[in-house]
Parts: sequence; C-alpha cells; structure tokens
Amino acid sequence: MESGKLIEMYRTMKLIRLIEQRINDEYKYDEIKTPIHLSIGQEAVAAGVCINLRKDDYIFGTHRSHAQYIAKGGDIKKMFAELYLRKTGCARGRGGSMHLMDRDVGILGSSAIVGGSIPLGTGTALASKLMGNDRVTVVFFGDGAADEGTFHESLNFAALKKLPVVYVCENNFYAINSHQRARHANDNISKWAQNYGMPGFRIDGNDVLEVAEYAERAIARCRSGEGPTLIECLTYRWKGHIGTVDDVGEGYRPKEEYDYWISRCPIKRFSEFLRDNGVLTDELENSIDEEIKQLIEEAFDFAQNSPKPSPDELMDFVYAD
Amino acid sequence: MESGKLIEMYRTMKLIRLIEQRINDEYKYDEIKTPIHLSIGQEAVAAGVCINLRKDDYIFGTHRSHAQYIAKGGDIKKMFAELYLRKTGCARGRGGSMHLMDRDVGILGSSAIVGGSIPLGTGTALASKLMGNDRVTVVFFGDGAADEGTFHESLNFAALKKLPVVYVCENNFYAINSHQRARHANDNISKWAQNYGMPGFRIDGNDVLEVAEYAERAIARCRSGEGPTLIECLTYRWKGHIGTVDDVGEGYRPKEEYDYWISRCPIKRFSEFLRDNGVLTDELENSIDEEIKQLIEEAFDFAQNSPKPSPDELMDFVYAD
Amino acid sequence: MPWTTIQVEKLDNFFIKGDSAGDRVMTYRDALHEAFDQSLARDPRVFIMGEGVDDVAGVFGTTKGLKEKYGAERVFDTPIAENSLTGFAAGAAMAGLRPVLVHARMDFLLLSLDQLVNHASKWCYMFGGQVTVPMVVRTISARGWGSGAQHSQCIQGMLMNVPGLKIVAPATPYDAKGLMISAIIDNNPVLFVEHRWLHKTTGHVPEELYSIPIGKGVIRREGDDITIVGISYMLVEALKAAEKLQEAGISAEVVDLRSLKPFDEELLIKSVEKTGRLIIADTGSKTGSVASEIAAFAAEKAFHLLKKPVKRVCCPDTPTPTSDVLEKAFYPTDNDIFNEAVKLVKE
Amino acid sequence: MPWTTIQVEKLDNFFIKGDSAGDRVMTYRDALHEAFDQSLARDPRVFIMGEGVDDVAGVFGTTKGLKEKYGAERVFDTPIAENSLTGFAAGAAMAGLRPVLVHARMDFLLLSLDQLVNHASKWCYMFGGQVTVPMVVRTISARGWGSGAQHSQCIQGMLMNVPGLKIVAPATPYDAKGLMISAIIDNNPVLFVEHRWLHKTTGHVPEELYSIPIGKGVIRREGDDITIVGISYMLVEALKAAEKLQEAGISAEVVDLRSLKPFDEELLIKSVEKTGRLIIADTGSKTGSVASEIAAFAAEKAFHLLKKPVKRVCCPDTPTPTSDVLEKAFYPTDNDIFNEAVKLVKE
Ligand SMILES: Cc1ncc(C[n+]2csc(CCOP(=O)(O)OP(=O)(O)O)c2C)c(N)n1
Ligand SMILES: Cc1ncc(C[n+]2csc(CCOP(=O)(O)OP(=O)(O)O)c2C)c(N)n1
Ligand SMILES: [Mg+2]
Ligand SMILES: [Mg+2]
Repeated sequence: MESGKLIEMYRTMKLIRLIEQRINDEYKYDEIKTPIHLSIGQEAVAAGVCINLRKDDYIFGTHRSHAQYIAKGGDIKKMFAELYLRKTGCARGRGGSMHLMDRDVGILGSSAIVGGSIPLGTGTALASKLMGNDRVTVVFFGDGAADEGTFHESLNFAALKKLPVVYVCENNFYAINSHQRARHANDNISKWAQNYGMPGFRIDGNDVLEVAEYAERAIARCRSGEGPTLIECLTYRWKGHIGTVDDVGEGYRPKEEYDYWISRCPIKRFSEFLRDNGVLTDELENSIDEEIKQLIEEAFDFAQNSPKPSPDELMDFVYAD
Repeated sequence: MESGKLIEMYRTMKLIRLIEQRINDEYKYDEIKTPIHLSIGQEAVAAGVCINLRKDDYIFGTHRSHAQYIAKGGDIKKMFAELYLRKTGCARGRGGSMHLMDRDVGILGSSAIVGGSIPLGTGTALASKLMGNDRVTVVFFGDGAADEGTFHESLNFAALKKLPVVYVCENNFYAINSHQRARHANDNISKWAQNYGMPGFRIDGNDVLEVAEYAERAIARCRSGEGPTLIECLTYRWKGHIGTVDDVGEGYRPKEEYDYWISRCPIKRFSEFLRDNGVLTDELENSIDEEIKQLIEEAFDFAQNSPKPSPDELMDFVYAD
Repeated sequence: MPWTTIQVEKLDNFFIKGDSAGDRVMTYRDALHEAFDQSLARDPRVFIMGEGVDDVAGVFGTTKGLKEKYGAERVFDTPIAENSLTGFAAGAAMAGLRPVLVHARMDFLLLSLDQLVNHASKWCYMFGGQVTVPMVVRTISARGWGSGAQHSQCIQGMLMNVPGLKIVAPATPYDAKGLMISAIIDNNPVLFVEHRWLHKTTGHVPEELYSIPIGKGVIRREGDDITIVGISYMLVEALKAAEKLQEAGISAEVVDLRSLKPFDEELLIKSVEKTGRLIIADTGSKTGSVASEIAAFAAEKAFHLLKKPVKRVCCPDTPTPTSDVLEKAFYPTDNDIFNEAVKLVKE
Repeated sequence: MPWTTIQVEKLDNFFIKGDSAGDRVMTYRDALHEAFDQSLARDPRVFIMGEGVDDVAGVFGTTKGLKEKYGAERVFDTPIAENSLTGFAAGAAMAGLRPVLVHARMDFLLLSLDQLVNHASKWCYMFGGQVTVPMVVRTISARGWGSGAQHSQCIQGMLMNVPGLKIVAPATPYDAKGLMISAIIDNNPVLFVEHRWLHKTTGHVPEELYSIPIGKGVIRREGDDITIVGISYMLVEALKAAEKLQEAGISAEVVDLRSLKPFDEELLIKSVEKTGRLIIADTGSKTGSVASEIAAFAAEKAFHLLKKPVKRVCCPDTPTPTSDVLEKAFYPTDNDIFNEAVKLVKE
C-alpha cells in the first residue's frame, strides 16, 4: 500500500481516538444528553475497511458507530452537533450518538437495535444489484448481533443473490457484560459464513493492515459481482459498554484480559510499523495531531454554538411528503 | 434391530400412508373443513425417528404433522375427529389438521407458522434440563423453516446449553412451489449444525432404517446429556403442498423428479427389505393391513358420529384458570 | 390450491355499485394485478418480492405472469424470513427503489415488526427527513375453512399505534387499484391491508393509471339515521346491513374510510353530525381494534354530535377457532350490524 | 451504567401514599426484586432469563444477586435473540415451568411478537385448554436522556389487540410486587409493563408474599368533578395534576387500573358515574393507545354517564425524538392533564 494511504489510515485512527477521548472528557458536563458507546480500541476495523470504500458506497452501523461514521468521511462538525442534539446535527438532533447519518458519503443511518442494520445493508446491496450499479455496502455489527435471526436470514439471502455486501463483525467478545462464551457454543462466527456459501475470515481486528487487506479483497469481490463476504475482526473496547465508565475487575472484564488488549493498541502498533518503515516521523505525527485537534476544536465550537431544535418542529418528518 | 421393532416401523409407515390416502379420498366431500398437508411419501422420517422415543418424550410438528402425530402414538380416533372439527377431536375442534396434539404421548401441539415450533421444542428441552429429567424433545420442521431466524437462534441456544433436543429437518426440497435452490445458496442444511457446535447429518429420509439408526444415536446423546443433533432427512412429498391436488408438470415440480421419488417409495423399499429377510410375509402384511383398515374405519365412524362444538363454547379457554 | 379458495369459491359474488364512472367491471384481484402491471411498466424502481410471488398461483392471481412480463429481477420469490425481508425492502427503498413486499397472510406480519416498526417507520423521523423509505407491505387476511388461529388474523388494530406508518384497507376493486398505486407512489412505508374475501368482489375499474389520496374516505351509501363505518371486508357486511335496514325503515349511511392511518376525520364527523349515531364494524378482535380508535376519536371529537353510545361490531377477543360452528359464532355479520343499528335507532 | 440512570437519578423521589398498610417503605425496584426473590424461593418451577439478568447491574438492580442465591440454572443470561427466547419460555412453560423473560427495553418486544402472539397467547385456546403457557414477559420502557426512537417505546397499546394475553402495568411498589407475584402464579402469558421512571418511586410494601388480582384496579385518590385514569408512569403525573387541581378548586378522582387487559370496567364506570368526565393519560403514542381502548369502552358503555367529551393525554403520533428540547415537547406532563381537566370542568 502506498504511503499516502498508510498515512490516511493512521490519521483516521487517530481522528477516531481523539474524538472519542474528547467526547469521553466532555460527557461529564451533561451537555451531551444522549447515550454514547465509545469505540476506543476498535479504531483499526473501521479505518481498515473504509480506506477501500468509495464515497458513494454505503455503510450501516450500530449503537456503536462513531468510528464508522468518521472513517467513512462523515462530517465531523455535524457529528458533534448531533451529540449536542443541535438542529445542525447530522440527524438534526433527532438521532443522537446511536443514530448518525451522512447521506453525502453513503451513511444512511445506524440502528440501535442489535442486528437491526444487517437486513438494511443487505437491502441497499440488493438495490445496487437491481439497479445494476457497482456500489458496495458494508454492514458493521458486533458479536452480539450474530445471535439474532436477522444475521442468519440476511447472510443466507445475500449469498443466494450474490449481493455486493461485506459483513464486518466487530467481535469485541462482549455484549454489554455478556461474554461471547455465554451466547455462542462455538467461538468462530466467521465459520458461519461458509455454510451460506460465502467466504468467511477471522482476522486480527487490531491490525489495520490485515483489516485493510481482507476488506480490499472482499470489496473487490463485490464490485466484480462475486457476492458477499463475512469478516470477523477480533478487537476490544477499552471503555465500558456505555457512557464513560470502565468495566474492568470484579464482576466485569478480567484485568489481565484488559491489560493484554491495551498492550495491543491498534494505533501504537501501526505507528510503530510506520516509523520502522520511515513513513511516519515526529513532525508528521505532530502536524497530524495538530490538524486533528483543530478540527475537533472547530467541531465543538460549531456544535456548542449551534441552535437546538425548536419545540414546534416536533411533528415534522413523521411522514415524508 | 429385532424384527418386532422392524414390523412396528413397517406398521407405522403403513398406518400413515393409509390414513393419508383415506383423508385424501374423503376431502372432496367437503366435510373436512380444514386445510390439510399430506405426508404421503415422507412416512419413513416420522416412523424411523419415533420408534426410538418414549411415550413421555416430546415432539413438535408443523402444518404437515399427521405423520408425526401418528408415529408418536397420537390417538387416531381423536385425530380424525379433529379433522372433522368435532368436540371429541384431539384439539376439541379448535385446531384442525395443522394443530394436532395429544398430551398423553408428549405431543404438545404443532404450529402452522413456519419455523414457529423450533423455539417451542427448544423450550421443552430446556425444561427437561432444568428439571433434571431425561425427557427428549424432537422438533420436526421442513426445509423452509431453515430459512427463518428462529432456526439460527434456537440451534445456537440448544448447542450452547447442551439441551436434549433433536432437530429433524424433513427436507422435501420445496416450500410450497419454491425449491430450496430459490431459498438457499448452499444445499446442505445439515452442515449448518456444525457451526453451532452440534453434530449434523444429511441422510436418506426414505430409508427408514437409516433414519432410525441416526435418530437412535441422536436421542441417546440427548439422554446422556451430550446435547442436540440436527438430522436433515432428504425426502419428497407425493401430493401437492396443500389439499389433495397434484403439483407436477408445467410450472410445478418436474415429472422426472417426481417419478424418481415415486420409484423410491419408502414403504415399498422397506417391505422388500423385510421380505428379503423373511420378516414380512403375505399373511402378516394382510393382517396388518386388515388391522389398520379396521382402525381407520372405527376412527372415521367415531369422528363422523361425534358432536360438533356448540357455539356457546366460543369464549372458553381464551385464558386458563 | 390455497384452501381459502375452497371457501372463497363458495361465496356469492358481491358487486359494489357506483364506485367509479365507466362500465369496465373487474374483480378486486384483477384490479390489484392491473395496479402492479401498470406500476411496474411505469416506474423501473418498482419491484415485487415475497414468498411465491413468481409462482403459477401468483398470490391468488394478483401477481400471476408478472415475472414473465417484467423479469425475475423485478418479481422474485424469497426465502421464508419475514423480518429480514422487510429490512431488505426498507434498505432497497432507502437506496432509491420502491419495493412491494407481500405476506400471503397477515399473521406473518408479526414476524416482521422489528424491521417495520423499529426501522422502516422511524427512519424518516429519526434522521430529520434526510432518508425516506418508500415501500409497500401487502398483507392478506384469510378467513374460513378452518384457517385457524394462525392463518386468519386481522391485526390492523395493532399497527394503528405505529407512528410513521400509513395504513390503507381498500374494500372495492376501484380503491384496490387506486390505493395500491398511491401506496407505491407514496414516500413512506404503507401497510396495504387486504382480505381474502374481498378478492372476488367486483366493481367498475377504469383502465388508466389513477391514484386515490391516502387519508380520504368516501360515503358508500347516503343515510340519515345512523352512520356505519365498515372496515376492509366489513364494508360488504355494512352495505348488506344498510339494505336490510332500509327495508326496516332505517336510513343508514355507510362510510368507507379506505385509509385507516391517517383516516378521514372530517368525513366521519360530517356523517355523525347528520346521523348522531355511530357503529364501527372491523374485521379484527374488538379490544385494541381500529374500531376502538375510531370510537375513541368520536368520543373525543364528536361527543356532542352523538345521540347514542358508539357501537363496535368486531370479532370477540379470542383467537380464531377452526371449527366451522365456532367460526360462524366468531365472525360478526350484517345481521349483527343490523341488530345493533335497530337498537340504537329504535330504543 | 445504563444511560437512563443518569436521567433517573435526576428525578426527585415520588412517594405514593396510603397504598398499603404497614410502614415498610421501599422502592419499586426493590419491591420487584423481593417479588422475584420470594417467588424463586417459593416455587422451584420459577426461573428468570434474559440479557444481563445475572450480571452485576442485574437489570437496574431488580435481579441483582439472585443468580448467586438461586444458582445459574434458575437465573441466567441469554443470547440476544428475543423471538426465540420467547419461544423457549413458552415451551418451558408448556412443560410445566414458570419462566420470567426480561426485555431491558420494551422496544425489543417487537422482535418477539411471533412467538408471543402467534404462539404463547394462542396455545391454550387452540388446543382447548389442554396445554397452558404460564409465563411472564417483563418489559421496561425507558425515557429521557436521548433514549431516542428505538429505546423509549411504550407499545402496550399494540398488545391490547392480542387475545389470550394478559397485560399488567403497576405504578406503585406495592402493586409491582403483588402483580409480579400474581403474574408468576397466573397460568397464562402475562406481559408485565414497567417504566424506568417508576423504578425509583417509593411506597409501603409488606414483607410477606402477597398477590393482587389481575383485572382489579384501585382509586388512588377520591374526587367528584373528573376522573383521571393514569396508566403506568402517567399515574404519577395524574396524581401531581390532581394535587394542583385541588388548589384550583377541582376535585379529581384518580383511577389506577393496574391491569390493562383485562381492565376493571366496573371501577371505571363507577367513577365516571360519579364525575361525568374522563381523562385517560397513557405513556404511548395516542393513536391505538390503551387510552384509545378505554375511551372506546367509555363511549360504548358509559356514554350516558358522560357530561363532556373523553380526553386522551398521550404522546403525539411521532417516533420519540432524541433532542432534549423535543423530548420536552413530546412527553405530556401533569400540566397537560391539569389544563385538559380545567377545560372539561370549567367550560
Ligand atoms: C434487539 C436488541 N436487543 C437488546 C438490545 C440491548 N443492547 C444494546 S447494545 C447490546 C450489546 C450489543 O453487543 P454487540 O453486538 O457485541 O455490540 P458491542 O456493544 O459489543 O459493540 C445489547 C444487548 C438492543 N439494543 N437491541
Ligand atoms: C412464518 C410463515 N411464513 C409463511 C408461511 C406460509 N407457508 C405455509 S407452509 C409453507 C412452506 C413450508 O415449507 P417447508 O418448511 O419446507 O415445509 P413443507 O410444506 O415442505 O413440509 C409456507 C411458506 C407460514 N405458514 N408461516
Ligand atoms: Mg460486542
Ligand atoms: Mg419442504
């Protein structure tokens, strides 16, 4: 991969990380009046997948969709404005953190219903096929979503119709406090793919290069009409399931497990790789950080200085004209 | 298998066949005012599975559940009475052909919702486990039910909890007029089992000995607490999906396919086997046929001479006391 | 042959008079077929999917031959997976297509409410109108011949509580064609409620493409003494009852709302203003029915116009029994409407 | 920490007076916990399953520690598969157990209606009472802090249309414990409707095991001028409104039906007989709500007792907006009830 793309992925991961940390810091002021599910630690998945997508490709996310929105190129100002539930938000203050969208870059909205976006993304892929265009859809979902019937129904249909959709399972091993072990008899979601007659891969979701490589192939398959792929990315969330709490220790996730994954920080690993290969230097890193910090600053200013919706808008958009 | 059991299976298949044919003949008189889904051609599956079940084991069936009801030992008089929607019917005239039940032999009721009985049977198996008894549940369903999310959700749960349930898929290749090819990308439902971490087998559903052998092992696994099994039985229905029509030829099922399966009649094959092994003789066959004919005669008399429910019963049983 | 056909064939043909100009008579079923045919021809974004839509039976004849005419990409069979199918339709709609999803029985709609209610119906609002979900979900309620508890439900009452969803329930061939075209043109999810017993109903249907505004009802029969609202198939029973009432010297006005959500409040109030009496006949179980919603609306908005209590004529609150005897006791008829009307007018 | 906790912690504690004898005060949440604890101890057939029932949070504390006390076979976590989970519960119930299935949000109930409506609720009737399905489905409706369209629904109105299902919606700690015990003892599927904002409500709760008959309501506050029915959390708003109304010289009677299906028709009629005016406050969207059903019932059975139109105070027919400003506009309050009451009494 040429260094331009490598740096772009690095920047995306950094952007996700810093945005999430900023949200984490601001949440305590109770101005962000919406549930938040942070993606810190899982940055490589969204970054590695979306680097291979075109602007007009579709993605669908879940309750935890900040990373995907950012990686796909969603408007950051509008994202922050949405978190602050402003009229200028990407969902006009009606969606909040769990329901980000940006039509211009193919983000048609994320669902907070576990497994809910899997059929929707399969549907946009069906549309691409029926319309004869080569737009690809990527559906991001968690290991918990693989429990739902929609996973089975959708993958079966996509394989049957050879739809241009890539199913990306962000397996962070937990659904809230419930470990995958408590929900699946086997621990290899990717294997399920094979029975539907589609390729399935289980990869290191904290290795952005591996993610990018598998995603590239899967997306290429879609464009050439060969049908869907399931990619199970093993990763880990650093924060608790929801909000800004931590959930490590007694009754929660084991400290050793947590420490192990922290040591496998996707950004640390990737930046080391980039440095070893002379692609990333101190100056470059600083300039990227600076640019991001400014972007975030501006976005926050934009958000906090934006008007909230007015009560008389309540009944708007129940129906489209 | 000792000859006693062999003959019992033979008798069960014959009983199913003759009952179904009788229903087929009577239906035109419009006295059986309920949708019927005949199992002619699929007798070996129910017979081969149920020979291994105890009276107190559970089974759940579908809209096409005559064969299972008969093979599990459901009361024939009450079955006919149900078809004639009499007060004496097994469901008191409230269920009809698609909703047969007989508590005394572990038939808690069949569902006409495709995929609907899979969770229910998984639930009785859960009860066996929680209650610490060794009652096994067998869930019969068609290839169409494998399309539904309940199939995925239930098999995953049963494997996870090692429940004493055997999933028997009667794959007759069609869901109404829709061939499995039009619904699944792969044509091997049994393979799905492996991903849930349970054994899955695809067998000849028209070979009652093979069915009995696989069912015996699966049921034994359940009793010894080793968990569920999926058995996909390849078979074929001779009649149309519903009612007494045939659905062969132009726009329906191919004549050659149909002829091939007729030539593989499970009863013909098994009786030839029994004769070759000297287990079945002309006298025995005749006496069995006689006994069955009489049984059916009596059941019909019972049904037709039974009272219909009276209108003032309408509101009964909406709630149990 | 679907068993309800046995039942439906036994019904005598009911003709709806004066519904439209012209003298072109066709059945409800054929009117629907024409709506699909013309919509598929008119708009390449329209496609039809569902269990058996492309088979020889063609969903009771309503989609027969359309695959042959428009191709397997626009009229296709699906796996049996109602919830995800609804999501596929919603996703395809978000991407710019206009799917028509068919459930051969309304009972199967219950499997799909996550995608219909949590997703399709909320998307437009949740994202401030930036994504629309123009899709049609067709459901057909069966009745009779032991359809039973799982193959005869009329649960339109449940769906009334869903914001963002539109619901239509045409009872005449003219409305069936016009409202199907409107539902396909509409930019929102529309639940299209059919009743198997209406498929055979005949009436005048213009050949050209036309639409009927969703939310507008019609007076099917003018009257002064009592207003009878007939929902879906119950419109037929209401019209029969009105005929008998006339013989009994009672002039009944029969209102056909056609659209259930939103429904024509003005038309209803106007009629009650004239008659002061209201009966609502619905095909579903009474509690939580569409009849309940209309009765509640009347109690709130037309209270002072009412001279007598509102009456709901619906199925009792029981699952549908299979027994023919109990079916007969379960389903309300024109006689039930007649008797209630007489009570309200004479007492 | 579930986000609604942020919201709930901000609420000031509401104390429900004189609900039961004794002076043992506890929260709705703890009352539920006690109901489970005592039921698990009393009857080995009872078990609890659902997403997170055995974790440290214990469904907002209502199941906390029960796994440790009764074992992982009786209180266990599940995969996220609402429809099949409901079927597992129904099957286990048919086999003689008494499952309690928990949905942390009522929105998730929509995934499970096939098994709840097509199966669990119909089984007893469909088989002539030979199989019973004694199970409890707990749902908790969230509100506030941007819960949003998919995490705040109150769809009890939809379920009113389901024959064979019982629905209870206790608003006080005393009723929460008593009705949960009744629901577990009942031989039918019971939908147990909770509201997150009620979990913190406090009141008197006896220590012993007791049950409250399903279908019986209570008068929470006597009054002569107007009847206010408060459903689920709206009972709190109704009681607040009644307080304000008294200051305004209006004597309001507050009715708590507690059970929604079946509901206490007699109690309602008696109250309306006295006041001649009726307001129903529900937590869900207006159209197709429980308020609609009660209004319809009143229009049918209490028409001649009514002096004024019935009024429904509900959420508007929109999905729930996330914006705090729009949330405020979306949810009706005691002031809305107050204003409607004043109009009905004074005008
Ligand atoms: C249908 C449904 N059931 C339950 C929930 C409650 N819930 C919210 S997030 C979550 C866990 C999801 O886990 P996973 O899919 O692995 O995503 P992650 O949070 O790990 O990113 C659950 C159970 C829900 N939102 N939707
Ligand atoms: C949820 C649901 N969707 C659709 C139907 C309509 N339907 C009745 S039988 C049937 C085909 C079932 O095929 P299969 O499961 O293979 O059983 P078979 O009839 O072949 O025995 C369908 C689609 C239904 N009963 N339930
Ligand atoms: Mg996870
Ligand atoms: Mg089949």
